[in-house]
Amino acid sequence: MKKEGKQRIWSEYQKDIADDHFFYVRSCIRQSFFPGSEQFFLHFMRDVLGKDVFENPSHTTCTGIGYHGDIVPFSTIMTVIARHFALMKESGYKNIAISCVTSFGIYTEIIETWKHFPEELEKTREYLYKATGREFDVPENMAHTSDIIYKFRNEVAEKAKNLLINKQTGEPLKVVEHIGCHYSKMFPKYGVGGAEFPHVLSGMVEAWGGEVVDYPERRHCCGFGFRQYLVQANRGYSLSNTVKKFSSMKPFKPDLVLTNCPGCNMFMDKWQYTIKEMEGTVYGADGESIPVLTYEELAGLVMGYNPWDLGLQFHMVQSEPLLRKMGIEFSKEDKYKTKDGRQMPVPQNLINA
Amino acid sequence: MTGNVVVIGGGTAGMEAAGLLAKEGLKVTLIEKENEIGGHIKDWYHIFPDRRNSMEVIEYLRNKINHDNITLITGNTINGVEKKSGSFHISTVTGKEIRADAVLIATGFDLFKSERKEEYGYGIYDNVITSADLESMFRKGEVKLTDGEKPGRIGFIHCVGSRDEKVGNVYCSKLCCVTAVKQAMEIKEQFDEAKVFCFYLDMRMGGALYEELYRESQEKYGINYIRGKVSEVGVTISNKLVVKIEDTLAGRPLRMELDMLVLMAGMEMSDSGKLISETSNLKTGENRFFAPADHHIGSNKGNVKGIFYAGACTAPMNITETISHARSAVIDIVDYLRNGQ
Amino acid sequence: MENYYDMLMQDVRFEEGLKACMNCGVCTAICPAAEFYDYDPRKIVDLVQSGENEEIENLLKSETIWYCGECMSCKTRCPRGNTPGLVIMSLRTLSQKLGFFTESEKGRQQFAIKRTVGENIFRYGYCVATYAVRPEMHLEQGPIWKYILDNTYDVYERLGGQINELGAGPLRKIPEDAKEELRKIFDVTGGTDMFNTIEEHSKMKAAEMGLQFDKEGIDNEYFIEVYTANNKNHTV
Amino acid sequence: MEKFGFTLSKARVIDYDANDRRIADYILENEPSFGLCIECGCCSATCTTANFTRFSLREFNILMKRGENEEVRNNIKKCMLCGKCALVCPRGVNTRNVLVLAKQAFQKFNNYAV
Repeated sequence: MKKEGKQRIWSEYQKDIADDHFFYVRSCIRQSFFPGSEQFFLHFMRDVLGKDVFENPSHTTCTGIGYHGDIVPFSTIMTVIARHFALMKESGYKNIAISCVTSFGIYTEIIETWKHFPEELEKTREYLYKATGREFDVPENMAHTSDIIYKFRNEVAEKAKNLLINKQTGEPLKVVEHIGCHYSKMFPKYGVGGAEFPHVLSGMVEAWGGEVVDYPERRHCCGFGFRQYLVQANRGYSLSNTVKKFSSMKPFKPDLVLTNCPGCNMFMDKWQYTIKEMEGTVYGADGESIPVLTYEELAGLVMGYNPWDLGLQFHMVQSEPLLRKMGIEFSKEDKYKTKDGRQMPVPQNLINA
Repeated sequence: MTGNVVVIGGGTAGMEAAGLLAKEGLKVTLIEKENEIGGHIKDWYHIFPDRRNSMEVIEYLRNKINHDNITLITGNTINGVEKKSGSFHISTVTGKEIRADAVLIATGFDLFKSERKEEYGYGIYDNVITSADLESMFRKGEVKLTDGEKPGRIGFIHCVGSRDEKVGNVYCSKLCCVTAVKQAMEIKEQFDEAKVFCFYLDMRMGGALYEELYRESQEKYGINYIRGKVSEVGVTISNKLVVKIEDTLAGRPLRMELDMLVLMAGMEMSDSGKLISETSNLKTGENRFFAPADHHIGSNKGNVKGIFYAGACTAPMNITETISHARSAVIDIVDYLRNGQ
Repeated sequence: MENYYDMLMQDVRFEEGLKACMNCGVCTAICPAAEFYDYDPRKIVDLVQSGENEEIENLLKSETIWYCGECMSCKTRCPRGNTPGLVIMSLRTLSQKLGFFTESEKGRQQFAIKRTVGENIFRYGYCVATYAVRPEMHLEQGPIWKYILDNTYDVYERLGGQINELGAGPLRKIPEDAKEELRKIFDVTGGTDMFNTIEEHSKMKAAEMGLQFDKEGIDNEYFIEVYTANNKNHTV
Repeated sequence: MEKFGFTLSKARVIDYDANDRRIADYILENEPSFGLCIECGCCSATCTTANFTRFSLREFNILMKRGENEEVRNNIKKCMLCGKCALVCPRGVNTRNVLVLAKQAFQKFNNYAV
């Protein structure tokens, strides 16, 4: 494999990412399943880099899961997004930072639609005004929150306490990066590095000392499939696609899976449990499962934050094997303590525990 | 007959036309951007459909331009062509100025740069090569994998950079199908044990003896044909290439591991042609090649009187067609110089 | 008889998604649904572009259009700039508008999505919210999920959650006026109509199937049926 | 196991490397015209079975070449060996004999009468 070939492609998909003053919109799944990730992002941006990131409490879902579950019409989601743009305008922001890949895909799809079908933009303006009396501007800069971490990946590296290196062997950790279909497959030009060899996560991995694994099903969907997971009867689709990915990456013995999209993270974590229960199969080396981390969690670990403040203990696949490889010291006692130090019950039957 | 003609491009079309123009008594300046004349054909090993050595054609062309009326300039590129009171001033990048009564553009084509089909991993994965790379391997007599091993299973992907809006080329390059068939047979000759697959969209076997070659490839060489466009290529831990395709005639997706993958790169308007079209106000078509005045009865003429076209600078063409097109250009040029037509 | 192709053409996504297909199969080759369902996006696009009204009607009533997972991987590759995924989305929208979706087992599931994700949008301001993901409906989430729901406050407090309270933060309570704006947007843009259409046709189907149907919630026979039924004829 | 209310699905993809192509190889060896097919579908168009059931000889032959033997086993009986397909083939493939040989090959390699 020739790395220069990939670098050439990356250089063709340079994305303009704003430097400061972001209007932040949350993700349904990221805030419900990994709130520690969103909070780390805000902490890193505000307290470490001193940037301005504004969250308007009145913003809502983008209705993306409903849209891709086909119960929310296109006009409706366009108007919901337009409302977010209106909130931005009202608070004086021009750069939007989106915490979810599904949302990010929808924002890009809508903005592209407005470019090609200007009558849709006009219709949306009318709808929003009629429904809320609000008016909006299209943002000047749109980034997924991983784009922003990518932009500041070297700042993370400068503050690194733990690199993505196996402390015992000195070898770089092998990282599977999973981008999430809606990040750049629809509009490659809006993704860092394009659709075929996205650089958004691999750039972080390299900056933090790890090595990216390129396995045959690297681009395959995590299996979410919206309605294919939302309805129990369809979950065979979802699980089968995840298994296909994991079987393909298994020979490469990855040390961790790094995800871009909150949904993918949840599935790649939880389905390892499900398939282990159903078939007894595990996909990591030494009979273990592969920890699945968000980019915020990984950045936090690299910078030396307490893994339990990041929320790693609330994944199904526990991250201790990874922490040991990275040589991170962690407290067993602190793992299930409340914020003010009370002992919580200890969950049973987690994986890699 | 007297007059000066500048022929831009020393490939098949330019050489054939220059020879005939010289024979007519015209003074010809033949300009080639590379140091060596011959164009693409000199990089090719065998040409279809009869698989003769391309050197024989080059030899024929060399003899053709061996004429006192021809001045050959190599290693020089044209900036533009300017028409001033009925004659043409051609400037080169080295500052040379040539005057001509008529100009023949024979700038040919560039091969599609296969790395632009990112999903096929050319320039990234070992053993993903182009049809041109394979020809030069044939010529060197060294067809092998990067680790020096013999390929056991080889795939050919048709339509790389052709019939593909994603890379901006909606047209068919016409010659890649037959080239794939020819190369598949040649590779099978070298590796008797090998399994060879062509992944095609349509087998466009429109030239003389092409269909016969296709049949021969099945009958005598056991080449396998699978209809579908390869969607992406990946690589396994043992460095095998994985292709993902729909076997459309079976209506099922298909996965297969290969040792070597050959991308049948299409033809595009050449960069040098593009430059001349921009600096000299010559019209190009939607396919970005030079636009002929009329596709049926004026395929050697363009939008500027006195500037003519020959060969693959107007559309993908094979050698036979290129030579015929060069000859018809000569007839038009002679007619123009004689009658001002 | 209505002309379905013309109706599809009114959906801007259809116009964008289908130009002219050459049946190359580049979409099917990497389609996660084609991998596990009896499904081929190439064939669907080919059928729709034929414009055969009866065939399109059959499709609108079929299981087939519900197999796609909307990953949109097909868009990246199509050499003709089509997006089979968008064609599917417009077919699904039309199938629901016409009430055809209840003709198929997979289509009937729209009711389950409306009653879960759809209701969450108005109740919580989000499609998915911690409290709405019931462990007994999501056994695959494993023991950690039940644990998180049993200890919601402590878990989210440690991670900086703003659980069920007003003000910025994860899992915050969305202000009533914001939710009211969402409702109005749904009213104005056809979202409410879509929800009502799904409800009406599902109610009729429930009666036809002899299953108990409640005006709201998920603890009724029809919901359980559409959420869990799998006749196993969807794969090969 | 239905513990979670759903099961893993079988992949529909043709896994070329996992398939057993001895049947196809046997046919090709004994009826070389099998390799000349250009997938034009004339055989399917004239096929009596195809006119009454969901059976495509063209598709069937491709699946046989790919080693999708289960598919072949499940459908081979649909052919009545009338031989009309061989009459219309523009490449002169003896399609009837292909089917006869397929039946032999099944017996030979899989010890299974079809």
